[in-house]
Amino acid sequence: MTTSAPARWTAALPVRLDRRYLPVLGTFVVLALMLVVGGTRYDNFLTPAVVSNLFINNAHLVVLAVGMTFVILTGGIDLSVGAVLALSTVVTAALLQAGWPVPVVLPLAVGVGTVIGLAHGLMIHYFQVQPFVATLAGMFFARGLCFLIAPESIAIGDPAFVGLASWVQIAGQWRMTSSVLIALIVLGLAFLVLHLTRFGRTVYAIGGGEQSALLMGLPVARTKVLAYVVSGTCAGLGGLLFAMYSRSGYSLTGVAMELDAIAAVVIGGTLLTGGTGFVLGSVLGVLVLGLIQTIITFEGTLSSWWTRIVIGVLLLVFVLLQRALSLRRT
Amino acid sequence: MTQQTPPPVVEMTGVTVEFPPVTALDGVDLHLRPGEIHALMGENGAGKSTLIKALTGVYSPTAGTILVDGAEHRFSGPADARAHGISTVYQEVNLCENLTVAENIMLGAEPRVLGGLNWRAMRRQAAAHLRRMGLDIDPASSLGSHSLAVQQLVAICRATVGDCKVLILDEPTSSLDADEVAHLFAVMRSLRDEGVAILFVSHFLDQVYEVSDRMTVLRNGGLVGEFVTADLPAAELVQHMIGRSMDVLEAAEEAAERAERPAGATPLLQVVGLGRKGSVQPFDLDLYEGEVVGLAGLLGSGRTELARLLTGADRADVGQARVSGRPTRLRNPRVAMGHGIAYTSEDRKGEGVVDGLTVRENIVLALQAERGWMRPLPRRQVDELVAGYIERLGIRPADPEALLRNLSGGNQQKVLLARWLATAPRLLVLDEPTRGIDVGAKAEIQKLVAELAADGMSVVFISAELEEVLRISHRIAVLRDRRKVAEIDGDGASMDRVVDLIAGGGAA
Amino acid sequence: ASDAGSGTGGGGGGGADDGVITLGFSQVGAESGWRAANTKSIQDTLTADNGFDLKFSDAQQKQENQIQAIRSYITQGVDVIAFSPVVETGWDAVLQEAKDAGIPVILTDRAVDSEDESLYESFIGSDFVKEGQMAGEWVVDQYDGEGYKVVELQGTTGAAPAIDRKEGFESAIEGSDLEIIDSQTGNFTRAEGKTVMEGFLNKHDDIDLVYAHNDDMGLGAIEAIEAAGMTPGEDIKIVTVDAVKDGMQALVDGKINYIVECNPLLGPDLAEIAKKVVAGEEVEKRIVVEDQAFDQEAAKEALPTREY
Amino acid sequence: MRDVLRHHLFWPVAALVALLVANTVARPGFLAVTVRDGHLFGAPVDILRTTAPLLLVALGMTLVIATRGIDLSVGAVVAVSGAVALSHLASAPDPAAPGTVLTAIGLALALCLVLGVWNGFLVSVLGIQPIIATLILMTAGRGVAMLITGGMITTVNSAPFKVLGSGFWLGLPTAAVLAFGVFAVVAYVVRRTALGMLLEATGINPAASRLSGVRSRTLTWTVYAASGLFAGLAGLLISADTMAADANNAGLFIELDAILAVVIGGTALSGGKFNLSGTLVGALVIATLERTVTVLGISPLVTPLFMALVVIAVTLLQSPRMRERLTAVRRRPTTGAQRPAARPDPTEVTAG
Ligand SMILES: Nc1ncnc2c1ncn2[C@@H]1O[C@H](COP(=O)(O)OP(=O)(O)OP(=O)(O)O)[C@@H](O)[C@H]1O
Ligand SMILES: Nc1ncnc2c1ncn2[C@@H]1O[C@H](COP(=O)(O)OP(=O)(O)OP(=O)(O)O)[C@@H](O)[C@H]1O
Ligand SMILES: [Mg+2]
Ligand SMILES: [Mg+2]
Repeated sequence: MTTSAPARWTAALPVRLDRRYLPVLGTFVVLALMLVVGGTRYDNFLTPAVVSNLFINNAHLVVLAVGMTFVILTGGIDLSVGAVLALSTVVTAALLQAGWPVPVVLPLAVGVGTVIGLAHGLMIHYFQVQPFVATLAGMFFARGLCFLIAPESIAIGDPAFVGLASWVQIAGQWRMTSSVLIALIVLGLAFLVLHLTRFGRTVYAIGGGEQSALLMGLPVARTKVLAYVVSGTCAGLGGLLFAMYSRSGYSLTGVAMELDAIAAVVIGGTLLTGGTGFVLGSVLGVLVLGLIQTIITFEGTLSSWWTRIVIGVLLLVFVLLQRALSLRRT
Repeated sequence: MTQQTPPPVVEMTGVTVEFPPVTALDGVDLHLRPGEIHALMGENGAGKSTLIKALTGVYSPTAGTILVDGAEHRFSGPADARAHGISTVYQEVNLCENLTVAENIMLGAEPRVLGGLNWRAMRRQAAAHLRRMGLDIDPASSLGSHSLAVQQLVAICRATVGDCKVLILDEPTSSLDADEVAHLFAVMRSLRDEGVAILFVSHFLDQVYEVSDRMTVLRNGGLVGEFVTADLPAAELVQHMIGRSMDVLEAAEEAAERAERPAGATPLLQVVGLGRKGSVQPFDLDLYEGEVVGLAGLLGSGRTELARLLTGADRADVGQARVSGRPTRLRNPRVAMGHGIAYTSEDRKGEGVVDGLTVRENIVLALQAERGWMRPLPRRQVDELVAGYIERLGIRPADPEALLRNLSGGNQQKVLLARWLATAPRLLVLDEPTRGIDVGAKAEIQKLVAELAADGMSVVFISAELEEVLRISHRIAVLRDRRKVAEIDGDGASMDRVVDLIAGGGAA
Repeated sequence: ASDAGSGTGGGGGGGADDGVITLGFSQVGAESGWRAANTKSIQDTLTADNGFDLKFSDAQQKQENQIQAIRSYITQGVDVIAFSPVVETGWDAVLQEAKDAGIPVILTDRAVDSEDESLYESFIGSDFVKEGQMAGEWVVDQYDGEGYKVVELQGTTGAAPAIDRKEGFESAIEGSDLEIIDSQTGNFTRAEGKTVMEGFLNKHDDIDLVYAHNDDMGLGAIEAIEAAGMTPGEDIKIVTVDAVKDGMQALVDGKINYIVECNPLLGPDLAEIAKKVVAGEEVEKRIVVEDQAFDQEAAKEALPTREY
Repeated sequence: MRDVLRHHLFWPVAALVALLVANTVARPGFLAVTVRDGHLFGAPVDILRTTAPLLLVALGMTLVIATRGIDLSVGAVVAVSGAVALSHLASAPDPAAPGTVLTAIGLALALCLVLGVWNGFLVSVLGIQPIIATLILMTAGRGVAMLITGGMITTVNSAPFKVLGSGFWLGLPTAAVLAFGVFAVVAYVVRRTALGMLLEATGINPAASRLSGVRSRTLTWTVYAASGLFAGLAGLLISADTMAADANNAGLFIELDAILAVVIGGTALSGGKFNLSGTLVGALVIATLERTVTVLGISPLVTPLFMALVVIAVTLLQSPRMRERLTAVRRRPTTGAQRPAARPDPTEVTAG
């Protein structure tokens, strides 16, 4: 495709820095730059607390982005993750409120996402509904279920759950919640799955060309469906993490969060056309978005509209820098 | 036959495949025996690829039975077929450019460690497979960084991984040069001797005669018959394939001999020291009106790259170009087109066909792009133009509204040729224009090139088939290791001389 | 960044020594004109002249942004944190952090649903249920006995003001012969208010009264009613909540019949409470802003001095 | 019959008819159109008017999607357009003066065109992925709109401007006349010139198109500019409808509706073949669906669920697999020749 033409030439270049890593590297460099600029501009910016908070505040988004990476790598998209996350928080809160025990509620909440993801996968693969539409319908569906279960926000008071959620480890200034731990585990698992299993490589193959993957005799159907199951499950898990984070379930949570997840994945260097990208890049993308938000808060004088404009501008600067860095070697 | 023939491993009877309203295959039989190389022959669009896809479950036939080892099978797809020991290399390269060479070869039969992929073993095994095919490339490099020919070889490597009892190769040699073909044949023969049944499609008659034991001939979706190769003279085979006598072909081949070169005026395109880092070393080349210049060289010698620089497909870092004596910079294909320079890429699938558009739209695309969107070609003119090329090049089905993706490979190639001819270029750069084209059509195309040159067009002709290049070129530029090493006159060139130059005899 | 080490601990007292109160405010967003007025009131009051150093952040209607902002204020070591919660629930953890860090918290506009009241110092804002009730009571008072058919334009499904205003109104008209024949969300916006009202008018011939959860939807409904060739305020009566300037103008023009106020000007109250809290004085746990209600007469008087 | 069933517009049109039937059952007089003061009134007319802005946005979106792109910023552009126009009117001494109104419209459209050009620049020149390139403006654009209005809802009285939103022209709503007119002109231009084919070629195989001399970059740039312009026009219609510029909510989620309309109309998001008549039907389906929710009295709590079910039903029925089943029933034995699994390419949707 489009990438093949320039790729022809670089293969012969003496410097052997694999082009595929450039976007991720770009993201990383710019992220570091942002930290440095933030650190010199604001007091208390480069503290362990801020960095810890960056992870704590974005654990759920990390999980969403990881799931989204699978789907985008196959060349698809999942618009439902924000709504599924909300559904998962609502299910968690409602069931806990009804007195169900935590060990039952947790798998149920995640399972809700799995089931919706499965439905997406089946619709997309077997009925050839376009991913955008199938998951958009899924988004409405999940949101609708939220309202049916509970339009109002429900607080979670279950001591077991709260205990799980508030587990904070302090090593000096470094703090961590179990959410961050879970998110990192998910990330690690995703990395292993994508790079060390046939399923993972098939995900990439499908993104490189579904027809080709099919003719290569790879299990396209199963893999594609599974990618949506992974994304759905991650959304369910993300909901759980968000419920731990906010200790409540609310049907309007996560509106447009799918955009954050998609943006994170794309900023992390993954191509929306599928087949190229790394899950670690997606996490860097999440951190970039989180950092932009942190900078906005530290700036402290922005009115609502300037907030949006500045977010847009930072995003732009970021994308341009990353683009420049990853184009350097062509 | 006196010898005891083993029972067929694949037996297809009465297989019919329809794409309403087209009947692509109509009651075709195929018997494939272990330990044989079986050629599947037919013109472009005869139904060869469709038969293969019907066998491997890509298409499901509307009628007929498929027996594998005596048991009836309907595969659900290539994966299923492969699981039953049938591996296939389909006509277009169907691999994933974004993955590494090693993955493309090994995925599906990958070595594992602790339940995960064992990358090192995978690379090692892939390298072994590559070596057997005579390829020395880094298995960890990404497939997209290699030329089409290499990709084709990688695809063949993939098919031979694991134990297969049936190997199907749909036009594997169309983009390979003699060396690679020899390697491939060696591999094929050794597999045959191990008892593998090989189904082989090619439009090169000499290759078919060289390697195959038996053949099945198709015409227009129907079965003509099954023959023992040694018993069927080439002339008869061609007659079976095209349904006409060989004479027609010979007449065409006569006509394709290069015409007298007109006396040299100023060159139409003159390049001096044109080059690009990582692509081709700076070279000089003059192209005159009415002249066919052939490019000869081994796989990866840089013919394609040179052509791309001439046509603005890639931008040169150094050097000058003059069109009719006036300096110009061939910045992009559009600029080149403005000077009357046209380029057909060798990568039909990636850079040629716009598969979601119709035959008509594909043919007028370049002409229309040149005119700009605001001046649409009048419908009448388009219809005439398209009908003309369909007729002239024998494009089948002869339906201007057919989606290009539904055409057979050879017919797609003809459409692309028509696209460029329609722009009436002054310089036409043809990169492997006869790739995947049947004997009849190939002769037609060669004839066409000769005629165009006689009418004053300048043509650059690239082909993996050296004879073809020799026959129609007035002049031949020889490339080696991405460097133009010689330029010889077409009249004085003998096959041996060119081969010598290509091989380079050690000294650069 | 040297004193960051003690950031979570003693930041609270430090800043106030110089007489300037550093206040971190996390706003819901800028989703409506009402909110903009609310923001403006806060920004205009908590100025340097008044002894404040305001750190303001807009959460864009996302709870996660708000939690993050509050955490950030804690690490920055502000003197007081104030915020309008996006949602009622889910604040215990972060408020506990603020409490541990010794930073007092003041809530504005919307309350939080927390069992531990010690997590915040005070709540300043309106009572949405009461607003709905006031609207309902007026309607009952005026039209009971005439069998009025009411359609309701709800706010965003699931949002606290929408739920409470609906509940308040319903409880107030209970027992009267008023009947809510249809209720649909207009998402608090004018455009959707208009579209939904058009739908209602397509569907019902006998609508007598529109109850809209905010002025904007009511103003949208006016457009729809006029477009259908009827006179808003007469053929179909309109009751809304908020009392922003455009709404008041419509009320004066007779297109709206009654508006219950929801006062966005919380700045002065917030400033006062913040000063008291920093000075260590006791403050009331719940300060409900007195919301007025306007009929057409009252509106005529109030309109000229209306700030927002 | 078979041909009707196989027609690419069959299912979208069927969905539209089904919705209208449902409405008519719930409300027998639903389809009635009356003439009052020489203007047409009634639910169908309302639907045409509410379709107008969506249709414009979807029109631009279709063109962008044809080139393999997507434009998420249209909602923000809608907001900017309204904000610019109404702020200009509000600051003018006489908002009803024709000159002022024309300047306001001109200013708004010009700015939106610039925004579209900006998107096009990011995508076609800098090569940023469309979704991210337009996400930037999606975020910042609303900020700009709020900056212009100061975060308040700007309202103004200007009869000539209001005509855009709720006026009538030859008995029909001005907004509808405008939108459908623009749509018709663009559709005509695209299909009568070579523009459509060149866009499709660009979307299907950019590399091949470039080598064929197609000005892919310029074309891509142009469609984003057009998308911005059409969104700007939509913004004018929306703000004129209520005579208020609501920077936050004007055009909120309209990008999703537009994309949905495009897809329901049978254009694949993977680019290439596009289908403007389908987009038209798609936009009508969505506008009617919104009206249906009100007319059927569906509770706000289940509205999203209802929408989801309708969308799922339409897309499933429209899916190649389902179509094949349905036509197979009619054609009996000869079918099934082509296993769809062999051609997973979603552009197939338009091929039938
Ligand atoms: N998916 C399809 N839809 C419709 N028609 C098709 C499809 N695939 C193939 N055909 C038609 O079936 C016929 C046989 O095509 P096939 O690809 O088998 O030819 P072939 O013998 O392989 O030719 P070539 O030598 O050019 O590769 C052609 O006329 C082609 O147009
Ligand atoms: N046998 C080979 N071994 C390793 N690399 C190769 C080989 N053949 C080709 N390549 C790679 O393919 C790239 C492109 O070759 P190119 O297509 O320009 O050659 P060509 O002369 O046009 O040959 P052809 O068109 O026959 O493939 C080269 O950069 C080279 O890296
Ligand atoms: Mg073939
Ligand atoms: Mg080549």
